[in-house]
Amino acid sequence: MTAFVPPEIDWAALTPILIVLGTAVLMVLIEAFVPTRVRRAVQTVLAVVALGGALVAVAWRWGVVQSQGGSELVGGALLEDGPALFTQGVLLLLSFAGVLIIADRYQGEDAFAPTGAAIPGSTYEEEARRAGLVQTEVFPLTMFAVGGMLVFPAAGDLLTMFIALEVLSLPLYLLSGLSRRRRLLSQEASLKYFLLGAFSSAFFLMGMALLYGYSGSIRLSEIAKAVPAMAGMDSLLLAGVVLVIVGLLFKVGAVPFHAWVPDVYQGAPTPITGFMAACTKVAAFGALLRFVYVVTPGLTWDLSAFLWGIAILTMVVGTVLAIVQTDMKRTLAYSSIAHAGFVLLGIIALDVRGISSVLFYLLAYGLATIGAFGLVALVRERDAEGNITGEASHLSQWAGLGRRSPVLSVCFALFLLSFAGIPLTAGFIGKFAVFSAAIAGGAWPLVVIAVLASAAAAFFYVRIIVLMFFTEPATTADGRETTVVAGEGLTTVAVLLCAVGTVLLGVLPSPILDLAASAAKFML
Amino acid sequence: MSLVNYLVLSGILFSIGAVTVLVRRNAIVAFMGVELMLNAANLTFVTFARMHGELQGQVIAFFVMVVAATEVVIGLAIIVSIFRTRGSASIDDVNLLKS
Amino acid sequence: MTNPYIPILIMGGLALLLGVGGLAASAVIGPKRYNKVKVDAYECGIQPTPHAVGMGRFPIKYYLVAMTFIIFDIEVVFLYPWAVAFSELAVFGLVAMMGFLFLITVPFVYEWRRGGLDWD
Amino acid sequence: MDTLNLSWLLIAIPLASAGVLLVLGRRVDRWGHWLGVLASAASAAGAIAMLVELLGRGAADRSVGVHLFRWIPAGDLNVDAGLLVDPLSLTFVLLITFVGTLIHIYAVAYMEHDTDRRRFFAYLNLFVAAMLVLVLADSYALLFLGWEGVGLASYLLIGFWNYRSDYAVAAKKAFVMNRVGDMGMLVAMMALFATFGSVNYETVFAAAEGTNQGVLTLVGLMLLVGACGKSAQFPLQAWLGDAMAGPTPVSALIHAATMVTAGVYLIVRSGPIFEGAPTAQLVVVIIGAITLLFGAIIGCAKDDLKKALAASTMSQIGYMILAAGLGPIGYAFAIFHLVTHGFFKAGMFLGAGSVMHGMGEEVDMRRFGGLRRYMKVTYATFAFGWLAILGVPPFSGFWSKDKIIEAAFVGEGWRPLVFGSVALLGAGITAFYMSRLFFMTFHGEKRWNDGHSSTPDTAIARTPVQHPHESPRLMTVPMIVLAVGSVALGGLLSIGGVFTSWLEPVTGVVGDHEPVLPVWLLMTLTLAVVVVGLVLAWRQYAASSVPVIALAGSVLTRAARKDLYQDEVNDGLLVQPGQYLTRSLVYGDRQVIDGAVGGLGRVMVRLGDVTRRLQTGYVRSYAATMTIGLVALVAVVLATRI
Repeated sequence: MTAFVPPEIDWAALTPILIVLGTAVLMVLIEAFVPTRVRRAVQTVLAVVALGGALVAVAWRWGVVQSQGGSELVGGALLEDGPALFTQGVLLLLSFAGVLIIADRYQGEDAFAPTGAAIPGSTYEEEARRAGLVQTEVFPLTMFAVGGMLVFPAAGDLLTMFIALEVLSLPLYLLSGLSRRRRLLSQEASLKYFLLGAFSSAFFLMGMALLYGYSGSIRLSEIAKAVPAMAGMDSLLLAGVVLVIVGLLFKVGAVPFHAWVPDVYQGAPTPITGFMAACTKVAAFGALLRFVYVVTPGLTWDLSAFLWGIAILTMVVGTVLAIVQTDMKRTLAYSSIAHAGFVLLGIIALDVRGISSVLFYLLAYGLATIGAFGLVALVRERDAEGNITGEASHLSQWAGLGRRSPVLSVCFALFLLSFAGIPLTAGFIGKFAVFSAAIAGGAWPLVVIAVLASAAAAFFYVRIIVLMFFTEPATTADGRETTVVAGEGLTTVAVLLCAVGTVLLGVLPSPILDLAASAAKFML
Repeated sequence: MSLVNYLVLSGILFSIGAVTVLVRRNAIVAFMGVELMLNAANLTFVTFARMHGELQGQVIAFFVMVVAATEVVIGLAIIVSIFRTRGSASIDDVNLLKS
Repeated sequence: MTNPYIPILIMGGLALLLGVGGLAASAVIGPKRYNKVKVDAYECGIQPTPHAVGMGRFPIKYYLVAMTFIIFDIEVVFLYPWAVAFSELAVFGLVAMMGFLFLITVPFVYEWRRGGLDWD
Repeated sequence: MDTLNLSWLLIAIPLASAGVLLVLGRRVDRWGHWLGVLASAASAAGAIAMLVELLGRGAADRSVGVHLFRWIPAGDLNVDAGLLVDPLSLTFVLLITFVGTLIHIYAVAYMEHDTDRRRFFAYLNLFVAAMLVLVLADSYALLFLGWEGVGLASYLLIGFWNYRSDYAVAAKKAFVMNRVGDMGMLVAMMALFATFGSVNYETVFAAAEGTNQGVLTLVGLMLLVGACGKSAQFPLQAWLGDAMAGPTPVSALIHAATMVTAGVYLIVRSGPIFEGAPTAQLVVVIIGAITLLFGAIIGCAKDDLKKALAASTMSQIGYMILAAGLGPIGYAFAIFHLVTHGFFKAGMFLGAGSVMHGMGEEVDMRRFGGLRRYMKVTYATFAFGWLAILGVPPFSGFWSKDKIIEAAFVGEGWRPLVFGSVALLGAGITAFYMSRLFFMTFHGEKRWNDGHSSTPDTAIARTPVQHPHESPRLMTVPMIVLAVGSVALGGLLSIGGVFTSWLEPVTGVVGDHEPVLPVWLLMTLTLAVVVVGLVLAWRQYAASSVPVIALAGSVLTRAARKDLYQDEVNDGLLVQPGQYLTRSLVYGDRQVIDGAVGGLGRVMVRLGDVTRRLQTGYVRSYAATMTIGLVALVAVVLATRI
């Protein structure tokens, strides 16, 4: 036995993660000790400050890494390099907007059930609602999820990656089940997400075990070193790699591991859906990017058919199914699957440009996603008595919205155009960058399919725009109609942030593209 | 005894777990299937640790156990709340969400 | 020296015989007169809580206690190897374990403040 | 050089003005419209300065790229935002800014009573800026930006009075049809990018020669789809007539003089691509020929003054597309006709606006008649435009249209005979319907209620009393200027082939081609069919009385009145079968998608419906999908090892 040597811990480099996770722990204590009345205000302020602070810390570390190069932290469990910091920055920015939307309330009601444990429709629940109980646990849960997401793309070994995966997933399973309205759907989403998530993390773990068996290490760089050896155990290696990738593909919602996406996105509280759709995807793609670029370059030939098939399936199935949806959240869910397919193009490219294009695409996609779901949360039903009830998520309820709430509709149209990849929006630049990276990587047949898919996808985005601006509002028999609520202004701030970002990245993408390009180097 | 036998065993356990998820209707049983899969992975880790003559695999097994336990906590919370709502823990009853 | 596993095998055989034998004997010779109390769930001598379905209320307390137990059970997974290698790990190990224990305590405090530990 | 480097100002000025007008809102209602006029005029002045600069150079130096900034850097594949100033783009810039400024001035008076006049000018300025981006772009990417921009401005302006639902429907139709065109543009761009690694004109055209003909044909056809959408060419023509719902200055600027001609610009600009793809070129000519007849036939039956003019626009653009499809021999004439058409058609639209202004927004020509005595200036300017579009020498149209007809007769085999005859026939029909329009409006007896109930015709007496009057100076002056252009521009630019040689750096030098029939004969034939059309119209609509209520008419008349059933065909071929298919499987959400062109979408819907059955809602089936997927993947990957 060798003597134990304590690992060097570079606390400075850990600041962003420590700020977020520390705040999360602090928030649990606040839940325990701070009186109910002020809890929500305290938690909101704390969340916003912590995420902002972490963002500043990431910017600071970015400067350090640019001048001194990346480094291993905590004995190699975490890595600090360009892609990790860029992804973390994107994550913090997006979760900043996400938290604002999560915190927003309308007429004193936020999007979450006052008592998650109460039976839906029971008198107990009704009493809790009248008493004005608030589920402020949402904030620490979100912060824990963000903490997991920050670690995920920076993980230097598979164990850290696995733990981060669980730390980000477990709070999300719970958050999905906390919707204030349509409790049954929400609980169902939670159960589905949980069971399938646990199922896929078992795959991930098994893959990790096989890779450990193959290389004798769970460190990504060690595994990469062992790849060329192939000492008669190549099936161990290949099966392990496939299993790990499948576990990650589940999180990004790639076909055929996508089935949970529409159900969970529809059932979860809309602010959480936005947060989850944007941030989980960013984090998981960050990790996937690292795994594929660090471990598998020696396996390109073996994996290309596999990844190509997944990418094609994902783009086609996502696009085709999005077209037939009649629910806004489901439509956006399928569109997010299709986008996962587009991002996969950049990953398949296996090229420096692939990394930077994926990073940029994730930012563009995340901004539009958070913004779009934030707006979906504001469009509500109003019954005959004038009470505001749940979200008006059926597509037909969005008809004619352009005339009644032009600003909201224009913002929503902007996000849709960004999804569709129309020039002058961030989405266009993102698609452009990813496609050209894929072409440079020799994957031009994929690009042809991607172009066709995005052409077909534009159909349903445009359909929604047509619906909002050029269709007469439908009237229902029972006097229900669609209305837009204002909230407390937090959503407005978040959506404006996203909208400005989307336009800015579309018009002047160069600074961010340069930034992403300078990030595009993985530490081995 | 060859270490390969342990690997075969863990493979069998893993498959049993996966099949349990696929065929059992009760959410708790399905979840037990997942736990079985995690433990199969644990067995693999420990076997490989033995094979490579080091301890890392065993340490990983500890971590996995902790993760499995937290999964149990969260999973049971979700399953219990659904059970209380519907009076059933069958995962075939939860299909309101579909296309 | 014969195979050391043979005594264990014999031991196991005996255990099996006793267990199966007892069950078989009671099934064969025992009287079978059931009443409501006999077929009721056994809950450590206290009044069994009504069944969830139909009654509307579910004894969530058992669930909470079980969860708390699992958390502390898991704590030991790390405490035990740490204790074994305590001297070797020295200060680093101590600080790390204290941090871990602190983090475990935080949700415990939360549960306590929120009334998760009150039985009634 | 300095002048050209500032060419971005041409775009920036109207854009800034639009921004100011939109941001400052009601506060600038008092003078906002003048700011709009000023911005447009400033661009026009800049364009003239650039013209002077270019004329001072040798023909070879007249194509100048102006690099602005690096738009999309992606490794070594870059897209730069740059402008290309050459004779072709400058011609467009001059047309857009000059005609645009005149129409701005006209609109000051025309929109005087509209409370949203400021917003209207903001949109007009936005349009001018976007159109300038379109023509000045040096790459397809930037062109596409302008392409979308003019589309946006166009919807905003068509739907300007969007409180009326049929106007909103018109905007929607234009929107959907243009999306089909945009898809064509996007596919073309992606194909170009995939082939050449660039969408810059210079790079693409340099590499186009010697590229696989299949690729070029695909690109050409897709560009044509884009051009059809924007320029209302067959089969995407249906939106133009409805777009007349917008304010008349919009119809004059966007739907007559500039935006709808973007398709012609695109094809001429992409000349090197089309020259490498004869099949695509042939399709272009066929589309042009079909549209020119299509529009002309519709024009004969429309009683709505603006819709008749719209049909005529469609038909005239058909001429330009046809010429552009003929290759280098046609390019210059296509552009030439585009310029002269821009003048006389804009002039006539303004005239139509003036008539509507004086007649209480009436558009039915059967309720006009004898207006020449009441609106003398409008009558005179409209008459010049009419003579120009007929192609009567020496008016502008004669110089440009006659050349296109000649060019259509050049070639071998069946083509010159077919296309030439179509062009010739089109000229005759044009003469008929334009004369019909002219006589019905300005000649014959008056068919409107002048307030003296002596008129025995009760149908007329029931209509509102009209007091036709000449329009204010602000409206007539632009009309007069455009009329002067209609008279003289064609002739001036033809002296010694000034215009064709000006365009030569872009279109290439073309040797003499002899038409299959002698030129003198063609000219005589053209004049003859024009005279026949004119005389027919005179007999029917000026010399005899025109019924106030339209007669049932022949089969052809009825078909033409219904736009040759274009909506019904679209509906029957594309929308209905798709809806039937879907409705028989799922419930049809016609509420959601009743766009006129839902065909592609419907196919996708059908496909999606099959696949979505997999989304059962059962956790176990999801898990099964995952497991099967996983097993298949592991099998595939391991199989590659064997």
